[in-house]
Formats: sequence, C-alpha cells, structure tokens
Amino acid sequence: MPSAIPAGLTRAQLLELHYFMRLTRSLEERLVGLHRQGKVVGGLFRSLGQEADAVGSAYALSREQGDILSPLIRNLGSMLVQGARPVEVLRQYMAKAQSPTCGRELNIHFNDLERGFLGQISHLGDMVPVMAGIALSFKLTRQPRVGLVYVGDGAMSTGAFHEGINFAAVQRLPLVIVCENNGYAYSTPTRAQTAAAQLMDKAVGYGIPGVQADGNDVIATHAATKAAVERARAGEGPTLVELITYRRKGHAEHDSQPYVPAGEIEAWAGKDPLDLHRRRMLDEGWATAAEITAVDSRVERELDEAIASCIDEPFPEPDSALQGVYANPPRAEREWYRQMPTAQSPDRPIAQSPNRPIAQSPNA
Amino acid sequence: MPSAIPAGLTRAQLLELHYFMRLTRSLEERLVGLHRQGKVVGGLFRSLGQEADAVGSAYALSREQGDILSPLIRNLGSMLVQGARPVEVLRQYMAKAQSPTCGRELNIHFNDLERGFLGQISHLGDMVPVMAGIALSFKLTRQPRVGLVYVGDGAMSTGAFHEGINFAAVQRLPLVIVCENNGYAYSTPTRAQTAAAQLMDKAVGYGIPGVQADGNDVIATHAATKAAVERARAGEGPTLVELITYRRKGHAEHDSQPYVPAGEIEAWAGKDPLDLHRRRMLDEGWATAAEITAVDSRVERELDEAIASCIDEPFPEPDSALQGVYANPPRAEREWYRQMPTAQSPDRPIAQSPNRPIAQSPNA
Amino acid sequence: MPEITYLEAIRQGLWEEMERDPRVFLLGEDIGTLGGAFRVTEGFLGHFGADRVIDTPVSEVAIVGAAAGAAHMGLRPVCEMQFIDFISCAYSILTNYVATARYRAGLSVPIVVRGPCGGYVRGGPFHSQNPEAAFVHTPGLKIVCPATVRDAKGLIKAAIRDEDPVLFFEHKYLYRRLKDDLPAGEEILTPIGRARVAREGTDLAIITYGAMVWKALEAAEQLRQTDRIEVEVIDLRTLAPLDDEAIVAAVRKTHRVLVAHEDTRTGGLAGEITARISELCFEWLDAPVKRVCAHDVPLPFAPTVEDFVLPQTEDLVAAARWLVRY
Amino acid sequence: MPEITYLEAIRQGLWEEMERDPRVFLLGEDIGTLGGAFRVTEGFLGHFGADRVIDTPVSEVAIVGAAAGAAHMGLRPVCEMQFIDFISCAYSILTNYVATARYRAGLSVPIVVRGPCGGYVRGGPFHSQNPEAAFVHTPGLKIVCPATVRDAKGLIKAAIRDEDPVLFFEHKYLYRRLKDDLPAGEEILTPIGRARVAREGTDLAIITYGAMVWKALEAAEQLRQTDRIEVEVIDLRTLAPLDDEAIVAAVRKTHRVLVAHEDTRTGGLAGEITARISELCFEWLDAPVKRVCAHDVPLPFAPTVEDFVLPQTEDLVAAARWLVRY
Ligand SMILES: Cc1ncc(C[n+]2csc(CCOP(=O)(O)OP(=O)(O)O)c2C)c(N)n1
Ligand SMILES: Cc1ncc(C[n+]2csc(CCOP(=O)(O)OP(=O)(O)O)c2C)c(N)n1
Ligand SMILES: [Mg+2]
Ligand SMILES: [Mg+2]
Repeated sequence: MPSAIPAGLTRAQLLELHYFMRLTRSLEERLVGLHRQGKVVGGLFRSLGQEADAVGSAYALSREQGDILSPLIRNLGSMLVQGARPVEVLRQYMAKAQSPTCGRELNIHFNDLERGFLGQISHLGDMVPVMAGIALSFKLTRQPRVGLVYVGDGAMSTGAFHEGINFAAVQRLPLVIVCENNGYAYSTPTRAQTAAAQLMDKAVGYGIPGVQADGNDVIATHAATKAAVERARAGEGPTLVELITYRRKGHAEHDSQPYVPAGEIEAWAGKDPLDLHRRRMLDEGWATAAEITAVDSRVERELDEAIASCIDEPFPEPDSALQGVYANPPRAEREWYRQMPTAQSPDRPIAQSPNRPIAQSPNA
Repeated sequence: MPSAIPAGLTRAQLLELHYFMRLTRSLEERLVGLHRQGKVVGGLFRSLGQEADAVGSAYALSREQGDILSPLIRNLGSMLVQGARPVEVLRQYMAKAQSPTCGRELNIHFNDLERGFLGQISHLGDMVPVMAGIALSFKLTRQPRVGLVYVGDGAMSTGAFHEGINFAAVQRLPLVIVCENNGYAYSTPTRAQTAAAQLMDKAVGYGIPGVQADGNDVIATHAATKAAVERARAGEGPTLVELITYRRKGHAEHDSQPYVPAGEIEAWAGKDPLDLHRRRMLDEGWATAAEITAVDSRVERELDEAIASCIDEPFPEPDSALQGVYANPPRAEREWYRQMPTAQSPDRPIAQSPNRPIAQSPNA
Repeated sequence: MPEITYLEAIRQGLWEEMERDPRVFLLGEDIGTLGGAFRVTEGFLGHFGADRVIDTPVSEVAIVGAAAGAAHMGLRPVCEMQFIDFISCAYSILTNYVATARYRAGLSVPIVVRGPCGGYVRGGPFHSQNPEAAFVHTPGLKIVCPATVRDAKGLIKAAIRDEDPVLFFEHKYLYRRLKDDLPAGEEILTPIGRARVAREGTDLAIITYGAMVWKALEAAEQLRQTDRIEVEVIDLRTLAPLDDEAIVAAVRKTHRVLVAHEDTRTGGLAGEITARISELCFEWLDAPVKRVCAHDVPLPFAPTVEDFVLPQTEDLVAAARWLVRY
Repeated sequence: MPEITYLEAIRQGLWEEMERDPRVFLLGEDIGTLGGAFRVTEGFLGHFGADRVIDTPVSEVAIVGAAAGAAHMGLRPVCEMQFIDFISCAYSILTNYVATARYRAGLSVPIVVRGPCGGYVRGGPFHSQNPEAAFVHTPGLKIVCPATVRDAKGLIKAAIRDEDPVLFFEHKYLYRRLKDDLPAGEEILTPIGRARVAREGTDLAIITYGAMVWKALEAAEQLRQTDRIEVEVIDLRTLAPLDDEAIVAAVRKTHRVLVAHEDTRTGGLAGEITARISELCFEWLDAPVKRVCAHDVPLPFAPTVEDFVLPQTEDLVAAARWLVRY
C-alpha cells in the first residue's frame, strides 16, 4: 500500500508536478537544439537541475484566486505552472512576430496578468518592488490574492531588492519572496555575494520569517512555499523562502563554467530533481512507471506540436516597432530619413541664398 | 574615593567628552540665534539629545592612526571630535566665501580627509558605499586604519545602504556602521520604516555582528563603538552598532513636530546625554563641578571668538562659482549672455542677408 | 473666486482627483501625518485614510516600483519625491521598467511621480535640481512642468488621468509666491502635450517653462518699456512630448528665438528644442537660436554664487537685445 | 605589428596601466575568475591578484561608491559594468556624489567606469543601451567612446590617468569585429577632449561617434562612388567635454552637417551638438543641421525591428543626399 502523500498533495498533483518539471526540461532541451540550428535569437538560459524549485513553489499559488508571480530567468517552470504555453516561449526565443511581446523582448521576459505572471526586466532586483506594488493593490482592494517574486542569490545584493522587500514587510503585504540559492550569480559563488551564513538570514533584518527548503525536492519546495502563501493570504505579511539548489549549466548557453570546481556539477547531478521525484513516486507507490512514461510522452508530443506550429513564422514587420510606446500618441514618429524620397525641403523658395557669409568661406 | 572609570577612559577624557558634547550643543544654540537674526542661509538641523551618540562613537576612532568617519546631518559632534572647528561650521551655515566649501555646500556638508571626516551628500545611504571604498583603500594598502559611517533609521531603508554594507561585509573591510536610531526619519517613526524588531537585527543578513547601546550614554556609545573599531582594525570586518537615542527637535528648525505623541519629547528630555554625563561624573567623583564649569566657559568663549571672527565675512565672489568642476579644464565657461556687451556676433559681415525666406514670412 | 497659491492648486487637483476616482492613491515619504515636507498633502490622511495616503520608508525605488505594480492592477498611484532631486535614486526603475512597460509588455503604468524641483531658493546642489533632461531622453515617459496656478491644477489632474506614466515637476520657488484666482466651479484640465503662449510678441520669442516663464515675462515687459521690443513668451508646460507646432509657430512669427531654462546648458532640453527648430523651420530664422541656461556647474549654495550660476531676468534682457540686433 | 581586436586593445590598455601604476585596480561583477562577461579582464586575476581584481556582488551602487571612496584616498579604480545598461542603477551616485565631489568638496575622484554599450547585436532593450545622454548632462563627468582599435587603447589609458571621473563606453558590436595593427613598442595615449577627422571631405560633414563612425565611413565611400559627394566624417571620441573646435571646423569646411548617433533622437547628444553649431557657426550653414538617430522607442529585440529602429548606412546615405540637394 502506498504511503501517505505529504503536503496535502494528491497522486494527480504529483504527476502534474512531474509534468511541469519534465515540460520545463524538455522545452529547454528543444531550445538547445533550435539554438544550434541558429533558430534562437540571442542567448539561451537553462534551469537544468532547478526545475523543482520553480515548479514546486509556483504550484503553491492559487490560479483560481488570481495569484501572480514574477519569475527570473531560471523560472521557466513557474511560468508554465501559471499557464504560459510552450509555443509562447518558443516564439519569444525565436523573436517571432506572434510572440507575446511581438519580438520586442527576449526569452521568458513576457507576461500575462490574467494567467498570473509578470515578466521580469533584466535589471536584477526591480521586480521585488514592482511585485510589492501588485501585492499592495491586493491589500488595498481587499482581495485575498497573493504575489510571489523570485530572486537569485545575486539579485539579493541589489538595492532594489532591499527597498522592495523592506517596503513589503513594513506594509505587511501578501507577498512571498522566493530566493533561489543556486550557488552562483554568473561566475560568482554565493560566499562572494554575501557574508551571511544562509540567505534566509536576510529575513531577520526585515522583521519577517525566513524559511529554508531543499530546492531539488519538489514536494519540499511546494510545502515551504505553500505555508508562506497561506501566511500571506491570511494577512500576516511576507515570508522569505530560501530554496537551496544548484545551477548545473552555465549562466547562459555560451558559458562553459571554467570557474566551477571539479566534481561539483556531478555531485549535484546525483540530486537531480526529476530523478528524485520520479524515484520517490515509484518507491512510495504514488505513481506507476507507465503513468510517468505517459506524461513524458505527452510532453514530447506537445513540444513537437508547439515547435511545428511556430518554427516557420516570420519576424515582426519592421515598422511595427513604432507602435505602442505610449497609449497616446499610439505611434512613434517615423524618422525623417526613412521618409525618403518623398521628403522635401520644407517651404523653401528654390533660389534662396544660403546664410553663409560667402566672402569669408574658405571653400566657397 | 572615585570609582573606576569604565571603557578604559581617563578623567581627562571624560571631561573631553563633555567638552565635545557641550560644544556641539552650544554651537547649535548659537546657530539658532544666528538663524533668527537671518544670518543663517538655508535650513538648520539640530542634534539636541543626540550629542552622546555622535561624540562617544567618534571618540572611539584613532586620530593618530588616521581613521576617517562620515557624519550625517545630526553628527556635528562627531566632526568636532575629528577636529572640525566651530568657525568652519559657522561659515558653512552662513554661506561665507571662506567656508570650507567656499559657500557651495550647506551646513556640515564639508570634509577634511587629513583630519578624518568626509562630508555627506544629501542623498541618504550613498556614504555607506563611499566609506566602504575608503575602508577598501585601507585594506588594499595594508594600513591599520578604520572607517566609520553613520546611518539613520531612515537611511537604512535605502538601496545604497544595503549595497554598501553588504559589500563591506563580504570584503571584510575595516568599516564600522553606526546606526543612530533616533526614533524618526523626519515624521516617520521607526516602526513605519522597518518591521525589524530592532535595527541591529539587520546585521544578521549581512553576516556581521550587530550590537546595541544606549545612545544617550556617552560612555556606552564610546565603549560599543570602540569594540567595533578594534574588531575592524584587527581585520575582522564590519560591525553594525545601533545607538538608541531620540531626536528632540524637529527634522529641521522649521519643523514643529506635530506628529510626535504628547509627552514623548519630555520623557526623553529626562534622559539628556549632557545631564547624564555631568551627573555621573559628579556622582562618581570623576570630575568636580568647577572643572565642568570651566569647560563650559571655555566652550562659550571659543564660540564667542569664532562667531566674532567670521560673522562679517562676505559671501563668495559670484564668478568663483566657475572654478573647479574638473581638474581639467579648471574653470567652466562663462555663459555668453554674461559676456555682454563686449560679445559680438561672430565673424558675420554686416550686411549679410538673413536666411529667412522673406517672401513667405508673414511678418516681413 | 478665491485667490490660491500654486501649491494649493496642486493640492486641490490631487484632492479632486482622489474624490472623483477611488483608484487614485498617494505614496511617499512623510506625506501622511506630516502632509509632506511642503504640506502639499496636508489633511489628506485624515480625509482619505491610511490606505490611500501611504507613508513609505526612505526608498524611492520601492515607491516607484510599488506604484508601477499597483498601476498594472488598475490603480492610479501618485508618488511624491520629497525633493525631486531624489528621483535620481529611481532613475533605473523609471527609465528601464516604467518607461518601457507598455512597449515591451503591453502593460499600462498610469502613475504620476511628482515633487518640488528648481532653484533660486538657496537649496544647494541637492535640493534645487531640475531633472528633466535625464528623463526627456527616455521614450515612454511624459513630463509636465506647470508655470501657473491654473496649470498646476490642470496638469496634475490631467497627469492623474493620463494612461501613461507622467513626471510632474513643480517648482518650489513658485509654491507660495505665485497666487491666482481660479474659478471655483469649473473643472480645470490642462491638456498634456500642448504649450501655451504666455505673452504675444513679434520681435523675438523666448521658449521656456517652469519658473523661468516668469523671468521671461519680466524681461519681456522690460524690453517693451526700454527697447520697444515685443517679445513672445512660450510656456511649454509639457516637456515630453514637446509641442512642435507651438514651437514652430513662434519661430515663424518672430524669426528670432531664445530657448531658456534653469537647468544647465550642456545636454539640457534647450539643445533638443534648438535642434527641432533647425530641423523644422530653419529658413524662418533671422538669427541663430541661442540658449539662456544655467552655467555648467553643480548649483552652489551661497546667494551670490547661486544667483551667478542661474539665469536671471537681466540675462534674458541682455540676450534678447543681442539677438534683436543680430 | 600584430593585428588585435578592439576588445584586446582595451585589455592591453588596462594591463599596461596596471603594470605601470600600482594604484590602479579593477572592480566589477565576474571580472576575476571569469575575466568578465566579455573576457576583457581575462588573465588579470592570475597576474595581478585578488587585491587588484575584485569580484563584487551584484551591486552597481556599491561598485561606483566604493571606487569613489578608494579614489579619494589616492587609488585609481576602474569599475566594470557587466553591460552598460546597468550603469543606470548607479545613476544617482554618479551624478550626485561622484560628479560633484571636486566642486562641492575639493575631492578628487579619478575613477573610470567602463562597460559594453550599444546595439546591432540582438540584445533587446536592456543589453543594447547607449547611456551617454543621461551623463553628458552632468557637469563633472567626462565621457569617452572609442570607435577605433587605437583609440580603444589610447582612451582607456588616458581615462585611467585623468584626474576626473571618466565614463568609458565601449561598443560591443566592435569588440571582436574590429581589428587593427598597433605598434607594439609605442605608448598609445589618446587625448581626452579631442575629436578626430576620420575622413576628409568638402561637401558635407557627418559628426558622430562610436560604432556609428563605421557606418558613416561606409556611407561616405558609397556617396563618393555613386554621387561624387565628398563626405567628411568627424569621430568625436570624447562626448564630454565636447570638442567645439573640431565641430566648428567641420561646419566651416562643409557647410552642411548631419549629426548621427545610435541613441534615440529626442534628448540625445545630437541635439546638443546641433545647438552648439547654431550658436557657434550659424552663418556657415548652407542647410539645416539634421539628425540621424534611432527612432524614439525602446530598442526591440527581433532582427527586423532592431534594424528598423536603429540608423543604418543607407539612412546616412539618404540623409546626406537630401542635405546636399538642399
Ligand atoms: C542590476 C544588474 N546588474 C547586473 C546584471 C547582470 N547579470 C545578469 S544575471 C547576473 C547574475 C544573477 O545571479 P542570480 O541572481 O544568482 O540569478 P541566477 O542566474 O543564478 O539564476 C548578473 C550579474 C543584471 N542583470 N542586473
Ligand atoms: C535618498 C533620499 N531620500 C529622501 C531624502 C529626504 N530626507 C532627508 S532627511 C530624511 C529623513 C532621514 O531620517 P534618518 O535617516 O532617520 O536621519 P535623522 O534625520 O533621523 O538623523 C529624509 C527622508 C534624502 N535626503 N535622501
Ligand atoms: Mg544564483
Ligand atoms: Mg532618524
């Protein structure tokens, strides 16, 4: 007989967690392929080994109640949980006209507040105050909704993080701050980022609870985040949730990680979150091998379809770039040099003498 | 027989602490008078009730070894300890040509790195990373010098504070961060500034020690800071020292403190740092009333002289304002409209026709 | 028709918009109990409550970021910078997050960021700034700068109603010095993006904004009396987007232009305006466009040096004479 | 004479100055073990040690602030911004603290802040910026922007030796695409504040800087071949302080001027240059000064839209033809 499932999860949910982790990983793997084919524009960012932290934490939000999260570059999984579709991600990476940002922004920098995700900008830390503002709107309008924002071990060093989390704490906003401690910010190890013994210690200075969980254990990340979400929804304010995990790939696809000590990546590969979850489900009798395989096949099928449906789509029309800087005016001016050859010298009489003092001009 | 003096202080030093506190208070009182006479240009900031925190902490630095501090607006006392002269402060407040900043900056925003103080700028928080840089220079050049930077309960909410203290902590720089918790940032009480139970808790998140002391007890502020300075000098990195005190006057002279609960100011007036220190010196037999009175008279005499020596000095010459934006060029350009009437239209032939299409001009 | 100050006009505009639209709320440092460093929001906390008048920590990035997030969700935040000089702390989030949100992500950010700007008040280098140049450069932001009591009210109301982020720079020199009668019943709304002819003239135009409008008007009056020169004064009111039509009309009418502002010359807005004139109506110029701006130094504190660095009425007079004689 | 890249020139410049002057040290994100995101400081940590090549947290304010403090004490810090887009985070401390330190307090701040700027690389809105306009506006800062391999080396060395704070914007499009032979023995120092005539011509001048210099040269060549138009190309090299003499000389020689840059038009540096031309040599103009700049939108990512928004060689050609026919 299978043992009881922790964290109030059902068998179906465990399989769903697996689905989202598998989908994250396979989607990124497909992107690697597309990158090699030259189909991806710009850099490619991987979350290999971190799927449990993104998926488990996002899964703790309530989509019915309209919770909203803001992911970082390694939280593709969290967006998928909130309903982002692989084809959207593919279009973003390939800079397609039909991508959610019309080819204006990169990779997973896109959003849908209806589905509950707000895309990041590159400037680390900024999403913390912005998500504090979203949580503030929940509080001011008395809606029982929760916001969740991801920060990396690196992003926590930014001033924006500090101002945002402090504001959320002092205002007791329904905001969960998930810190993904994946060991590195680009090449910088966490010990060169902060002298704090553990990142959850930063909670103390903001007067909010800090908790820690194994970031590679999807049930643990889920449970830790869920408690924080419930606290937030109950009006008790923010929690800082540190998820300890590891970035097994480089900062971006081009990074060969020369700065990583030998053996470190391999050690963490032994704690792969997908393997762990699969093994546990099988060991505990929460799922059968066939069920898991069925999920895996579904993922691959979905990705096949998603890629096929968008790979040949065009880039955006050039002058679509002029739309939408402001609500009003809705369109930016086309520069004069692009209005050639119709552009004319304005109301200038043909024989008008130039205003140069001819007698003095050395080149006259 | 007098009891033993704590914190390794001598009788002479106790009197000196009194001198600096008295000098701070009387200088500010003189400034109030000058302000009422219309002699002070701009706002006037008081540290009434906070003299012990500024003086005691600065006194923990070594002037022989070349320690450097950066004060905030309420740390006049710390600058006096480092050797700033009352006449400099007076000139600053009266915007005199001979003021240390030649009338360019306000109040105690001036500096002398030789004597060991670096003036703040108005933007709160910025001095923390700058002082981290000064401490970094000590570390890189292997000098046993220490930096000290003051932050208020308000300034601690800035991103600059966070980035600066974190950098200092992770680099183990010889920097002491003194947090003056005086209950308010302008009108904002500390509980609306942060949810942290106490400001020293913020040290935890930076992995450095946090300590607390009674900010109105000059011996306590001295002792707490001294331990932190010694730690820094020994290469053990930064300490956050929280000094608990109270701002008995308004944010600036014009602020009537409508936001302060009744009785609060009076309660703190009962813990006046000058009174406390004087009473203790007398009670413990560390000083005689005559000695203390002599110090007080000396202060008033010095201030009389200082005021007399500068009160009639002129403002700076107008065009002195053009000097010194860059090392090179040393002088900014005088604007063309101030070069009248000698300014001429450049090499323009007198009868030159303008370049306007005359035929089309509605006003020709 | 009671006479009110420029400051009171802003206060009234905020108040009316908060009464009209429950989505409008305020956030900033010391705006609640204290009513703001200049008392612009005095009485708001009592009337609208702590949910709509939020005292924040000393955190300009949090103020602007939180406003942006709340605006995404349909609210209408108005942020106060205690002095506009501290908007520099929020420069990154304003130019990178707020300004681009609609363009890159289809997100609305109807926020207003307002605060006291400007010099002539012995504020020194960090309480006298004019930060418009740093933001005019950023597509996605609108910037307004009222010179009159009427526009102070009309523009704050229009800014709050605008769907785009608006920076509202109010000149602290004018706060209590400038007074005017405003009709009590009428709803005052000044359209964003439209300049105003502050004085008609034919010999020369001074294009300017903010407190400098009053110096230009003073100079114009003086020039009429002493030199019989008729000066047109254009009060831009909106700095982004600029009102090209009004600029061109003034050039076509007068053929001689001074562009004046209190901000330093190099990289200031006057350069942009000069370039637009060159591009749009070069042939209509009888003389070079000249700038009257502050000297290129940080603003010093002492009266003598502050007055030297900043452009004064006499400078406009001298410059105008030069230009008319050109 | 080995051929080296623009990136290698910066690397050599840094290296030589660190060898020459023990006060020079580097700080930035990932500059040590990794050698920087673009490997500009590859090998420096091993050679100079961890005291002179400091990996910092992700904290641009701390990087700049700490550099300023160390500079006060006589050191010569060189800060790296991983992408120059993140210099916006340090906007306040740079414009308020660093830029004013000498003026208000007599403090020296001989720091360099360098990093990769610029587009044409599919970097999207936050990895392609050209931040010069926001800083040109601030008295107290110097700004350089090398276009050539030689100046990349000569300017980084000059910047480090300068007594004033210098922002050094290196164009990432040029990093590995641009190559040149540099004499091995000679010490290369490019004077700050001096522009360069990149190509002589008599019919029209294109005043520009950075990567756009190469587009201007391309356009010039094309215009010679197809239209027999001789274009002078001015490479400003230093953006603050501007080289007025070089600008005026080009106007006097050609009477027709395009000011071009990759940054957006409104509030960009081209406006300032146009205004200076108007002020300094209006009579020498046979046509309005025209600007060729990016469209006033955040820089979008996809190739089609990025290429549309940014000025291209053909745009310079079209604009030049228009101007010559004027
Ligand atoms: C303000 C800012 N400075 C620098 C960068 C450049 N940068 C991009 S990602 C990164 C490291 C981020 O590390 P972390 O926050 O730990 O996230 P991770 O990549 O590990 O998921 C850096 C420094 C940035 N994006 N924003
Ligand atoms: C970045 C920034 N934002 C706002 C201000 C305006 N301001 C000046 S003093 C002050 C309050 C400071 O409080 P605190 O740090 O506690 O110092 P205290 O006045 O109590 O000594 C504020 C908000 C500022 N100077 N800098
Ligand atoms: Mg990380
Ligand atoms: Mg305080």
